[in-house]
Amino acid sequence: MQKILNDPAAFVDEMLEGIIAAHPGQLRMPAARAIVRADAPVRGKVAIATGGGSGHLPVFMGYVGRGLVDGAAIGNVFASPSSDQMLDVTHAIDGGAGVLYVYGNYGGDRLNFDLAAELAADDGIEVRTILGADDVASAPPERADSRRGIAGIFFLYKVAGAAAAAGATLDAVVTVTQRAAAALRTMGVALSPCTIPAAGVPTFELPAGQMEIGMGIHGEPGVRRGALESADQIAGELLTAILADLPYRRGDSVGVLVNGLGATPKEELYILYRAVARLLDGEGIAVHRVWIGEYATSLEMAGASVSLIRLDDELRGLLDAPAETPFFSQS
Amino acid sequence: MQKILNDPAAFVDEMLEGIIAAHPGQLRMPAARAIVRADAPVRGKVAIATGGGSGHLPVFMGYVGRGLVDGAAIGNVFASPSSDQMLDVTHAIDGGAGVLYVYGNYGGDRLNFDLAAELAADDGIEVRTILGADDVASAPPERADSRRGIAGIFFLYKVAGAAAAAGATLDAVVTVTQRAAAALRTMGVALSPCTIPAAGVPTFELPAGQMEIGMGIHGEPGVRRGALESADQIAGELLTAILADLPYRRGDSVGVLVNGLGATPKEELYILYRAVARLLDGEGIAVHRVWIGEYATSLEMAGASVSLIRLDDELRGLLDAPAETPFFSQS
Amino acid sequence: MLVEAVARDLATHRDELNRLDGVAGDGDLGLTAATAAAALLELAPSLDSMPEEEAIRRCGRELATRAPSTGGTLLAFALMAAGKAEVGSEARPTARAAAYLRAAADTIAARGKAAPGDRTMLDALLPAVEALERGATLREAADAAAAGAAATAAMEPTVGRAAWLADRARGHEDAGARLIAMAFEAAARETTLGA
Amino acid sequence: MLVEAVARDLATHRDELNRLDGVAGDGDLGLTAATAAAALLELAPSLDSMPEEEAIRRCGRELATRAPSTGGTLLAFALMAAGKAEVGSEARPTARAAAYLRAAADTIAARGKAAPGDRTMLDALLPAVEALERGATLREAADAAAAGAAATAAMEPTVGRAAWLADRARGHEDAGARLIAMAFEAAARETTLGA
Ligand SMILES: Nc1ncnc2c1ncn2[C@@H]1O[C@H](COP(=O)(O)OP(=O)(O)O)[C@@H](O)[C@H]1O
Ligand SMILES: Nc1ncnc2c1ncn2[C@@H]1O[C@H](COP(=O)(O)OP(=O)(O)O)[C@@H](O)[C@H]1O
Ligand SMILES: [Mg+2]
Ligand SMILES: [Mg+2]
Ligand SMILES: [Mg+2]
Ligand SMILES: [Mg+2]
Repeated sequence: MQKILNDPAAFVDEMLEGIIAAHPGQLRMPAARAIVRADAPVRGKVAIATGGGSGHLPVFMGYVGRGLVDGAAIGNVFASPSSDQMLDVTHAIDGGAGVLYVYGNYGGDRLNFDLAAELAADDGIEVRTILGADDVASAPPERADSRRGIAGIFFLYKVAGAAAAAGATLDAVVTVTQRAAAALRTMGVALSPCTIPAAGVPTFELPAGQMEIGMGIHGEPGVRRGALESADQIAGELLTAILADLPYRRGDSVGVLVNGLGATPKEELYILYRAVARLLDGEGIAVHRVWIGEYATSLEMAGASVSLIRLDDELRGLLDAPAETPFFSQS
Repeated sequence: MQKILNDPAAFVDEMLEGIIAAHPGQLRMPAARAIVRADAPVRGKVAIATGGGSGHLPVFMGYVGRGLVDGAAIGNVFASPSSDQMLDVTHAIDGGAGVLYVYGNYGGDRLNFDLAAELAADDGIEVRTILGADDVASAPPERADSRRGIAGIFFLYKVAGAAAAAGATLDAVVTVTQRAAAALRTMGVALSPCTIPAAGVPTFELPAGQMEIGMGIHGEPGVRRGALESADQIAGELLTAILADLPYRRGDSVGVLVNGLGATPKEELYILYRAVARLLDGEGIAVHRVWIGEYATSLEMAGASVSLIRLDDELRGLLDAPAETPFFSQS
Repeated sequence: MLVEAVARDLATHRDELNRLDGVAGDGDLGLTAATAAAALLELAPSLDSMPEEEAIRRCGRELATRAPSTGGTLLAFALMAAGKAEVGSEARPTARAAAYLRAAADTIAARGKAAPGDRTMLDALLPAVEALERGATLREAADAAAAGAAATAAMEPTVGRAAWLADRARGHEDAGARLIAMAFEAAARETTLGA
Repeated sequence: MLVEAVARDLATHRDELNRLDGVAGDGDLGLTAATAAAALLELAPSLDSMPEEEAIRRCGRELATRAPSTGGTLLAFALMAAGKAEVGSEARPTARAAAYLRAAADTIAARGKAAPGDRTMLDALLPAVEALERGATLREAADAAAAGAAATAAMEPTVGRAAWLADRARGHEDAGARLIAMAFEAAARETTLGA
């Protein structure tokens, strides 16, 4: 296990200590494993909470900041945080205008966020929930609500965060973020496994020369395993599945996210984007803006995902709005 | 070779096509493998040029933008660009106030940039040069001018770019950037090799369970190879060498860069930073600001480096100035 | 003490549970089990002084805080419900266990929206509960749980992470079911030894 | 034709040169050699019609543009200088070669700030030049280059990337020196065969 760490059991807490030490002006930890904006709660603003297992930076606490989310509950590597932590975050960020939970569609997170929402309601805080469920590889359209949430959640944070920052009501934030979620699709490819520090061995095997199309960001099974293909072929396979699913059509305007899973160099992400751009151009789909880099990782897994979100004027404005966190900045 | 690419021989050109396709409003390519700000030349502003081999994104063209550098000449993976390319960049960015070359201290780059500077002078453009030579592991202090340039060059770009953006003269930009270079030290550790796409096999072997302290960002030999140690021990070894070299002293104010080499997750970088912060605190050295992430990579190499720059009021102001490129944004 | 025996045993199966969970899930159930075990071992001394029901609920709350993965949270809900089950105070130990575990199984089914045959913990837990309800010994219940876990190797997963690529799971037991079988086995062994 | 023969041969040693360069440098000299070879092969047909000196300079300019690594750039400078060397037009081929290559070696030494014994290309090139200056055949010069390259395995590197961790290099020939030896070997073989 070629990792820079001390005690694997302290991985999450030491990482959080490092983050708080590095960015004291921007982030604080009001309770164990609960990370919020230093200036939270922002009075009168709808607050956005997220959270989930560790190992995906900048997901989750990397999106805590201006124009994005207000707080995140942080679990062990690939494991849900507890409902207590989520409740701690909820109380720390509640500015009196309601709280929106935006997180990925995984069993443990749902059980715990749902319980936290009930407990928060008991405390008089109105909580609404929107799930990231963008991975087209994880279930067919007829079971779309069981899909995994992967890198596309970045767009949900961006839309919800910009709407909330602009002063929208909880209902309005929910409505526009739901529209974003409905217009969003992602699919990825893995080229190597990753190792949970406390486990010490890779979660699964993926022999050299092979790839797995559609693998989840915790190593969950994809749709097919086969010989590693060219960037152009990979882009073709991912986009074919994504485009057909919504479907995206000639004349659509989209935002594109090419996300690296951890070990894949940015050089390769741009080679992949080159192929994506050509294919979209061929389909008559206009690219409004692109984000390329590591937006949702899986420790040191090699691989990438492509996300598309279909845009209207309101969504374009929200995606273009400024945002600033210690991990992401856009002006 | 678990890489997302097409023809390895087209790696660099396809990556550049992807970058230009992704960021047409911010970057353009006026000649082959010459990347400049879309709005270059900026009339009356001192222009900053850089360049070197590919495989280090965001080094080099990731720093082309507002408040940083104006253009970059891009070579094959780990190989210098040609003097022609450097001259093309120089002509494309020259705004009439002179050009500063800032690049890493490597033989091929020096030979070619020096020739380009001579040719530019023939064309009436005043060119000055500052080398990044921050790697304390690469030579003892008495041969400091033969040291390799590694991740610390980010600070040189930031300082030179901010000074130039603020309207400083070529002499003034050179003076302050030289002061930054003199106050800057870096040292790194590698936990895995990387593979040049066209070579197809790793440049060197580094067995699991081993690390190499002081390795260069192209796999050049470090100062010692041994059993992989804890994050705290690694931080101790890197900082001991860095602090003693300048030396940094109690009461100093520093900027800190914890840089990932490619495959090392951000989680680990923050665990490393936690140790760095404690050690600096123990030494009575104040951290003004930190940058943590991938600032100078070595393809998919695992590992990290730590850079310190000693600051005065002017340098603090320049490091804090806003900057924006498709790869780096700070407001 | 039963909690300690089960916790100590589960911790030894960390890597096996990780491996099974890695076949179709995210390879961390062993870590969750080890974390839960450590939490319960810390808690155990304080349980002695509590009434049985309260001790069970307390274990559930501990899992909810310390091991909040899917499996851990479902077990937490299950124990919290078990500790509220209607149990005749006169009842024999296995009858009490049957009542607690019926409540636990119903809660997992409800919260997890899972049915028998869905390739989950339930497929090991339900056979054991039914055996206890029929008056079986803990030893026999443990065997029923093991058989139930073994049967999951042939089941199509339809819930949880494993549902996403059904094929890869086939031939391997569900990790959560295995964990339940291990817990029963450890409990049966402890009860026999202690008897 | 000599350029083509040498270029074709060098391309076959890509992996060996990468490996040698990887011992203490960045493992890309084979790639540089292969790129340079491809560039020279493209260029070769146009060289036939040029005077010898001009063809040599043209090869140098091609390397400067297409293979601008440390090794490639030094060779580019070397060839550009060689093509300007004072060579009696009456001189025999090996005497002309001696004059060209002396200019080349001097340029590498000057531009690279390298001296004999520094573990560089120079340590293969100089022995060959000296042999030619003593009237040796190209075959003998190639043997001198090979011996010079072999000797680099015992040298302390002091310039270039290899200087950074001297120990790792010991026992391995310098990659650039090996490349020079290979080029002489290919040239000698071609000249013999062609003779
Ligand atoms: N909806 C569900 N209902 C019942 N049991 C479930 C459900 N989802 C998962 N499980 C059980 O939980 C086990 C996985 O637990 P765990 O590794 O903690 O989950 P995760 O890592 O997905 O949070 C599975 O093997 C299965 O037995
Ligand atoms: N300063 C120098 N003077 C002469 N030869 C040098 C010098 N530096 C490097 N070399 C030669 O160049 C070879 C490496 O070439 P190359 O791989 O192209 O360099 P790099 O990858 O560092 O740009 C070395 O093996 C050595 O023979
Ligand atoms: Mg998990
Ligand atoms: Mg090189
Ligand atoms: Mg799991
Ligand atoms: Mg080299």
